[in-house]
Order: sequence, then C-alpha cells, then structure tokens
Amino acid sequence: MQKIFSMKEAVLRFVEDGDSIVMGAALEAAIPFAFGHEIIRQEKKNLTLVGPISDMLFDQMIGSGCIHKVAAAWIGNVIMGVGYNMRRAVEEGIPRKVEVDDYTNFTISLALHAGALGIPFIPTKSLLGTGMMSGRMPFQEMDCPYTKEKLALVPALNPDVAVVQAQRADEEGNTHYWGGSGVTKEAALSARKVIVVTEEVVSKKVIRRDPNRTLIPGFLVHAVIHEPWGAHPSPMQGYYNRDHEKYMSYYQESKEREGYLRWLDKWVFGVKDRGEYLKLLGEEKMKSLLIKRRRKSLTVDYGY
Amino acid sequence: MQKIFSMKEAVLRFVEDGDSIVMGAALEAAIPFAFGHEIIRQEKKNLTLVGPISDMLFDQMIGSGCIHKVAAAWIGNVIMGVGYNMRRAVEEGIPRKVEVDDYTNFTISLALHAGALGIPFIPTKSLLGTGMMSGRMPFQEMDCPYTKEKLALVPALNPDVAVVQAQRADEEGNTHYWGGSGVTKEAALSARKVIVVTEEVVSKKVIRRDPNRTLIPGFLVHAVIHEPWGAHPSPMQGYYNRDHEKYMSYYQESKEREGYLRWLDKWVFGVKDRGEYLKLLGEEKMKSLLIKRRRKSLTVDYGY
Amino acid sequence: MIECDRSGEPNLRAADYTMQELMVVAGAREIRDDDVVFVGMRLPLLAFQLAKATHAPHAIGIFENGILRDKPAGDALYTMGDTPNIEGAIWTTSMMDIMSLLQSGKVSLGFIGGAEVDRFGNLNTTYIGGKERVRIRLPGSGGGSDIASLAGRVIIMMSHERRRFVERVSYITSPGFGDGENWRERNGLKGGGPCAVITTKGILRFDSKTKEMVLDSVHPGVIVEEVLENTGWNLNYKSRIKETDPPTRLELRTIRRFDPTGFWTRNGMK
Amino acid sequence: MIECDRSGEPNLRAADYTMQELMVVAGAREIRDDDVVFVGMRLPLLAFQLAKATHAPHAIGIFENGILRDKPAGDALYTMGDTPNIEGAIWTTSMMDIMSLLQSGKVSLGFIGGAEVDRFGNLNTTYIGGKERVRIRLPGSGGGSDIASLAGRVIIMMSHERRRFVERVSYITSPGFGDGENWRERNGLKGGGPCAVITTKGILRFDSKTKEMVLDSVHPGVIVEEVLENTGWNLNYKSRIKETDPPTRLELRTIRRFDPTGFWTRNGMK
Repeated sequence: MQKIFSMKEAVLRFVEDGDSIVMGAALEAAIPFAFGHEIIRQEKKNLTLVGPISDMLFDQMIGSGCIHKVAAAWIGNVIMGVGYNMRRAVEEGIPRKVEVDDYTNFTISLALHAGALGIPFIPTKSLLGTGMMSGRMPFQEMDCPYTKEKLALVPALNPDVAVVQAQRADEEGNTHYWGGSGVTKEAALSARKVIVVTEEVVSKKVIRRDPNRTLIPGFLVHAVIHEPWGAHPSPMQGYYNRDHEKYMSYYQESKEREGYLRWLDKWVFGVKDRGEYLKLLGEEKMKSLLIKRRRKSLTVDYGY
Repeated sequence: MQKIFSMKEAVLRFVEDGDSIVMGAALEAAIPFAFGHEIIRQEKKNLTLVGPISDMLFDQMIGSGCIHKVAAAWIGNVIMGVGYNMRRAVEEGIPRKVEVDDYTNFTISLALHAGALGIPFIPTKSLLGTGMMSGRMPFQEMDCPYTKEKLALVPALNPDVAVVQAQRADEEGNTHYWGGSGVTKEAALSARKVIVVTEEVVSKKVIRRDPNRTLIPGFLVHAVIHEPWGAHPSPMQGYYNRDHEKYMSYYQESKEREGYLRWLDKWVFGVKDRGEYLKLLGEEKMKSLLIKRRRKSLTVDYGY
Repeated sequence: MIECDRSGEPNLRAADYTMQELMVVAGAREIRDDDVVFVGMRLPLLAFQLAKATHAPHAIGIFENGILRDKPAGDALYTMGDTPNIEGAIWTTSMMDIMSLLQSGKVSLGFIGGAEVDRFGNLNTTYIGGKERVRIRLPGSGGGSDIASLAGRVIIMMSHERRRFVERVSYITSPGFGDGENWRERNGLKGGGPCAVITTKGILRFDSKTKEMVLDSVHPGVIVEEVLENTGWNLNYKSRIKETDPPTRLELRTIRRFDPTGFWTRNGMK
Repeated sequence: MIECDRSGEPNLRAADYTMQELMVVAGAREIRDDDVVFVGMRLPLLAFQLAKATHAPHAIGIFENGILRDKPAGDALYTMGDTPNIEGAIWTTSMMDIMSLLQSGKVSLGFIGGAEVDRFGNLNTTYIGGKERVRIRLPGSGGGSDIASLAGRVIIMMSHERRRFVERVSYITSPGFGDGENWRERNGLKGGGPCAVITTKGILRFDSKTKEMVLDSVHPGVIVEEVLENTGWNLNYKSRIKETDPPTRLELRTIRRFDPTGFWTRNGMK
C-alpha cells in the first residue's frame, strides 16, 4: 500500500469536514505548521482540534474559520501570551463561535492515553477543586473503591486523525523521533488515522538499525508526507532551530482581525505549498535557523 | 551522594526482610540473576517477588526459602515449562508455603503503571470472566460510568525495591537501556527504592549524548552496581546472548529437591560473588555467548 | 497416483515430519498477510516465522516484551527476548505499548497454549484441580489471558490428550466462550475469542452459534475415533472430516531453518 | 555606610536591575539544592537556570514536554522545546513520564504564573469574568493546574496589580487553598499548595493555619501601602516587613547570560 503523499493529497484524502485532529502533541517543538496551513487552504469545515498546547498554530487555524471546537490545555502564543484569534472567536464569535473544552496538559495526556489503551477512562488526582470539573466538561468525581480518596475521572479521547511531525520515517510510516515527545505517542496510538510529516524519508534499514528510536510503528500510519521544514517556525531537533521572530511578529500582526487576514493572505493563501512558503521566508532566514553546533549521539550495539 | 555499591553492600543495605521486590521486568532478557543470587546468599526473609515473568530466577529464589509471596503473571522456566520449586512450594509447602497473587502480563504492568502514575487503580478490559477475578485477589468489577461496559479494576502496586538490569549507567544512576524493556520503566517509577545493575559504568557525558536512550533518571536511583554478566544466563543486548543450556540443565537438576539443593550449593552458596560464579562458568562458555555479529545503531543529531 | 503438495512436489508422508512440524504449518496457515499477530513463544513463534517466509510476508509480529517485527529473526529463537529478535526489529519498546495495541483492538490474531481446555475453548494454565484444591500448580497466564480476552481472533495450540481436553476447566486462566453463547458479551470481553484449536491430532473450530468446539480436520494418519477417545466430552464433528494438509517441502525446510537443532519441533512436545 | 551584597560587593541599587530580574532572583532563592523542580517557562525558567548556576547545583529541572536536565541549557531559551534544552539533557521522554513523577509525589517544587490570584492563592488563567460571562478568554491551564494540584510546594510569579489580585477568582484554573483551611484535604489534593507569591512589588507567603496570603517582604523602593493599594482585599502583613534582598552582581551577570537579549527581563513583563 502506497503511503507517500504530497501534503495537498494527504489533507484532501485523510482530513474530512467535522474530523477531530490531534496535532502539536510535542508541545513547543515539532508542530505541524505546514499541515495546519494546508487545512486552512483547503477550507476544511467544523474541525475539532485536540492537543496539549500548540503554540500559535491553533490560533492561526481558529482565525481561518475552519474550527468548531478545541480540546486543549492552553491556546495562545507561548512566548508572547494570548492568541488574539482565539479571544475573538470565544469572546465575540469572530469569525465564528468556537467551543473550548478545557483540559490541563496532564489530563489531555491522560485522555489520549486512555484512548490509546482502549479503556473508557483513567482516574487522576489532578483537576479536583478546579473550574474544569464543572459545566459541560466530561470529568466526573469518584470515591476510590480501594482508598476512598477523591479522584477525577478523565474519559478517553480517540481523535479521527493524529498528525505526527518527526525527523525521519520510512515509506511505510515507521517513524524515528528524538527530543521530548510530549504526548505524541499517545496521540498516534489513540487516533483512527495517523499521518506522519517528516523531514526525511529514509530506507527501512535506517529504522531497523535503531528500533528503540521508533516512536510510531508504520502499521498504524495512513500517510507519510515528506515535507522538509514542515514544522517551521517551531524547532526540529537536529534540523533547525525555533524562529522566535515569527512568533513575535504574528502576535503583533494578529492583534486586529485585519492584520491577521493580511498575515493569512501572505503566508497561507499567498503560497500554494510549503515550497513557496520557504521561498517567501527566504534563504537567509533559513540559513540563520540551521543547526550550528552538531551533537551526534553515540552508538549502541544491537548485535547477537 | 555516593551511589556505587558492590552487589553485597547494595543487597545488605537496600533489601530488608519483608520487602517487596520487582525484578525481571524486561521478561526473558536482562534478568538480574546476580542480584537474586546475592539475596539468597544473604538469607533475606519473607520477601515478596513482583514481576511479569522472571524466567527461572523466581523459581530459584522460591526454592531457597526466602520468599513469602509472589505477585506475577507466570512463574516457571520459559523454554522448559514448569518451575519445580514453585510447584513444591505451592503444592506441598516445601521448603515453605508460598502465596501467589495471579496476574496477567498486562495487568501486572497496569498495577505498576498505576503505582508509577500515583493513582490507586487503573481499569482494564482484561481479567473479565477469568479465575483471577475471584478469591482473595484485589481486582474488582465495575460498570463504566461513561459507557456502562464492564471493566476490571487493577489496584496500584508500589514495590519497596525495583531492580533494573541495564547495559550502562553513570555513577548517579542515569541509565541507558536498549531492546524490549517490558515493564522496567513502570517498575522503577513505582518503587520506593531503585537499584540499577549495569554492565558498564559510564561518564555522565555518555548519557547526555543520547537522552532518549535513558530509561531511568538517576535521581530515582539509590544504588548503582557495576556487575558485568550480572544477567547471565539471560541475554543482554549488545553484551552477551542467552545461555539456553543453563535453563535446560536447571530444569533437570531442580526436578527433585535434592538436585535443586546441589545446584544451589554449587552456583549460589559455593561462590562468594559474581566473579567466582563466572570463574565457575568458565571462559570458554562465556566466549561462546559473546556477541558475534555486531550491529551498531546509526547516530542522530541533538545539536542546536 | 502420487498426490502433490502445493509446490508441485509429491506429498510428504507422515514419517517425513513430526507432529510439531505439522502443527507449526497448521498455525502458519491461519496467519493472513494483513494480520497483526501477537506471537508468543514456542510453536507459535515458529508458525509466525514460517508464515512471514511464505504466504504472509506483510504480517506483523508483536511480542509482549516490547517488540514489533516485520521480518523473521536472523537466527534461531528460544525466547522472544533473545538477541536476534531485537536486532532488525521495527520497534523495540515497552510492554505497555504492546498491550495498548492489544486492548485497543489493533491486534487481529493471537496464539496461546494451555494445559487444559474445555468444550467452549476456555483454558487453564494455572491451577489443575482448581484454585482451592490445587493438584498441580502451573506457571500461570503470562500474556495468555490478555490475548484470549482482547485479540481479534485466537488460536490455541496444545497436545490432544483426554486429561487436557476436559468438559469444564476447573479454573479459567484464559477465557474462551465461557459457558457458550453470549457469555463473552455478558462479561464485557472485547476480542473475538478462539477460532481454532490446533492439536497433535487435528484441528478444531467453534460453532458460530453454540460456541462449542467442533472437529474440523484430522491430521494424516489420525482417525476420528482416536480424537474422540482423547477428548473428555462428546465432541461434535462434521459429517465429512477433512484431512489436515501435510507440510510442503518448502514449509518443512523453512521450519528447520528456524529450528535448526530441532529443539521445538523434533525433540517432542515441551 | 555602603551595604554589601552576599558576594561582598556594594549592594546594587534599584536602578541597576529590572523588576523582572529581581523576581528571577527571588524565584531562584526559593530553589533548594535537593529540589526536583517542575520548571515551566519565562521567569521561572531563568530562575531555575540561575539557581543551578549558583546555590543549587544539584537541583533537577523537569519540563512537561518530556525533559529532565541537571545543568542549564547551553544557549538562551525562549521555550522549553528549544533545541538547546534538549541537547545535554539527562532524559528526553514523554509528558506522561514527567507527569507520573509529578502525580506520584516526586516533584518537590513547581512554578506557575497567572492572570488573577485571590487571597487563598487560587489562580485563574482561563476565564476572566467567569466561564458563564467570559470577559477575557485567556490561554488556559497548560500544566499550571497540574503543578498547583500535585507539586510538593508551589511558587506563583505574577505582576502585582489590583485587577489581578482579587478577593475571589471567578474561575479556579490552578487550585491554591480554595476557601482556606482544609479545603485541599477536603478536595483530595495531594500537593502542598502555594508557598510563595513573588510579584512585581514584593513576596507574599501563606498563613500556616488560615491559608491566607500574608505580605512577607517588599522589593527595594516599594512601600507597604503601595502593595496594599494594589491588592483587591485587606491584605495581611507582618508587623515588621523585610525588604527583599536585591540581586548580587553575580546573580545579575548570570541572568544576563541566560537572557542575553533581555527578552524576558529587560523589555518589561510579558
């Protein structure tokens, strides 16, 4: 089964209107910005976004109007603070009303973990006494049948699509990742469809040479997208550093709706794919983000 | 804080009579035989052993009389079948009665996972309809408050001691491991004290060069024991292969109590430490178990 | 007339292979090319290696110590933790990850063995005589119970003896169909339950309604009466019992490559 | 008479450092050498780097994206996911592993910030105006609520303004002491709750019995009345209020090494 798709084909084929999509599961690194931008370009509708935090990607997507709901622990711009599109959507319904299911980083992890584990819920000692236990949120309180202590129950999440941004994968989707992975594995194991966006497509031999480096096994993967710099402006360990300026400028630009729309026209609708985006970004900028101080891992022996 | 101890000192200092000890958590590989044998030599009393399967190590320890209870999924000799000491202990109380808490591989993992997570239980779809749900076992049935489906609850285990057998660790106990790790991480994160038995003690720089290879962080570790070949006759990826013959001969020798006692006198009480054990094993045998076909992992870049 | 096997060569006679080799072949034939197989040890491990090397090159094998492979190991295996089973794997990880795949319904096939099985495919690998009056304490579940509860379909491999094929097991380690129709549903079990029992005498399957074991084929040289005598209840059998296809030469050569010393297949059943 | 700092050099005057730098220093001083610190971002991250480089070389920092470090990163950090925070780490892993440490009581100290705090140290970082009548939708909990619920002790860092220091938060994102004595116990919370609030005006701690915030020190150049005016309830204060120790030159140099562009500490509070 051929799994290599262009970004455009993959989004066309595997993201349906109304889908719930977990992305940005590694927190501030390895955020699938290119994937998110393609969703906007294809004008998908009524999506639910799922993730712990997503830095400014969720804000960008909310502003485009393709999002119906967000289930997340934090929505904003990590180094700058609030996300203005999120505020406009929740406070004023601009461009449309967006519902937010408020989680914490831990409890969104637990929800995906329960989904991955195939159980309907998992108990926790977090959430107790907070505003998240009330309202239409699905958390329940329970007295532990063993210890009698209070527990909060977190029901499982099983998103339709998980987008995994990684350093390298083979054509079958066997995926190597290094660095802090956040809740990426749980996201992939809990989802119905897994899409891998990778800096490099490598031969399966490379995977086999270090199977402990594998984060996601290919048999769960529906599509592999070879998209270098697909995570920019978030960092990709071993490939490029974080482009802090992009977060600062987006924060300023998106303060007003008009500014956001100009940003959107330039960086999303103004380019047809990531290739054009990178041209717009410019070689000099890309060069400034490259890894300067290489730090190779030592090898280990898998022999017999 | 100095954490490097000899095997003798570590067992003396960190294993107390009555302790529960999780070991052999990686299943058929990386079983801390040297650690188990030292426990027998020091004639510890009333221990509880915890683990998924432990190949023949648990059987050897049960025969010595130091075990009061075993919480495990499987007790025997993996390639040969039953463990005769376990049978004698359970069926006839020889050398003493041993209680068994029957788990499955998954549910002992879940018990340790719950312990590591700091929650009192975790639900599962396993165990339902089995004999393990009855009797004095702590599993409970529950109707899911979300889906109404039947669930079995597995209460947390938090053993007193976790013994982790690994390829390399630094002096603080930061531990690299590769290969299938079974339930090793959950075992270590759930335990009050963690003891690492390692083939090599390396500088912290080696750890830092590949932090995704770390299985256990040193701040949880109480003792690091440098014990090459400490897992023999179980295999250690990258260091030595499994000594199948040892399992076959132990199976035959332990059929009768007398034969087991002869084995015990020769291989445990007849040697004062692993060094003498290896002398008894012989250089030729050790050589035959060495890795013949090296298979080095490829490197990755952690630079910035 | 000489009958030919699927490779076109004359059929092997029963003297040319052992019963264990036949069981491995029968096990391998149950594996489909798109299966995700919870492999286990012993004969099932060989069955998986054989299937991969022959008709199911895309099947994936997972092992509870935390291994996922898509090609046979490079050397003979005695346990799933052996060094050649790690080398060349696709994924080496934790048991929790593997069991997550199982419990979330991503494992289509699992193999288990047992000391005692009953007419509804329930297995006892823990307490012969029951837990309260233990006659023989066996090793226990391992991952067997988890596989029996959660895998899409389950294949049981065991020695066909009257003392092992009992009307009702005294302790359920690994659930089959309990007391029959709807028992799994009532108990909330997710997996499909056993679909075949491959024994030293034949292959048995389960009635889709009553969930009772039914004799489906006998191995070459075995007659139906012999199976019935070695079964502790009135075993149902089809009116026209097939004969289990013998191994082909290719299958046999392949098995012997994976079990070069004959530890699993030529020294008798462990 | 010229007062001297702990390095023996003349005390820095308020003009020599920013309020953010003072807050980082105050945060760092709360970190003990044996602490396992849930670090977070922004000023706490700098506080951790500073503590490691000065009085707490053995402190361990954990980050929810799945990082454990025992030495400061080799380059300035804007987020915990930045490449220099991974290089040279001791452990890079998953959020579940990090949160396991937190929930199982292995994290002794955590830092959080907030938009609104009340007299019992409850924080709101989600809905200003409450969930039903949202006036301002803020980013939400992130890991803040988890840390507030589960860490051994918690330090809050925030800007001291009357609109932020409110009698009662309209929504509890991260629990402090709820409505006072025994509230955490009644709600089953494991962690010890907040132990200090480091603001742009001073440092506040909590009464061990009533769990109410009490002014403990004012920053150099700040008078008590200014703190009271900027607090939305009748703030208790000790009869003899200390002055917060100013940064030493070493501390300041160290902060500026970790924040070379002054993004966090010299361009005003984010």
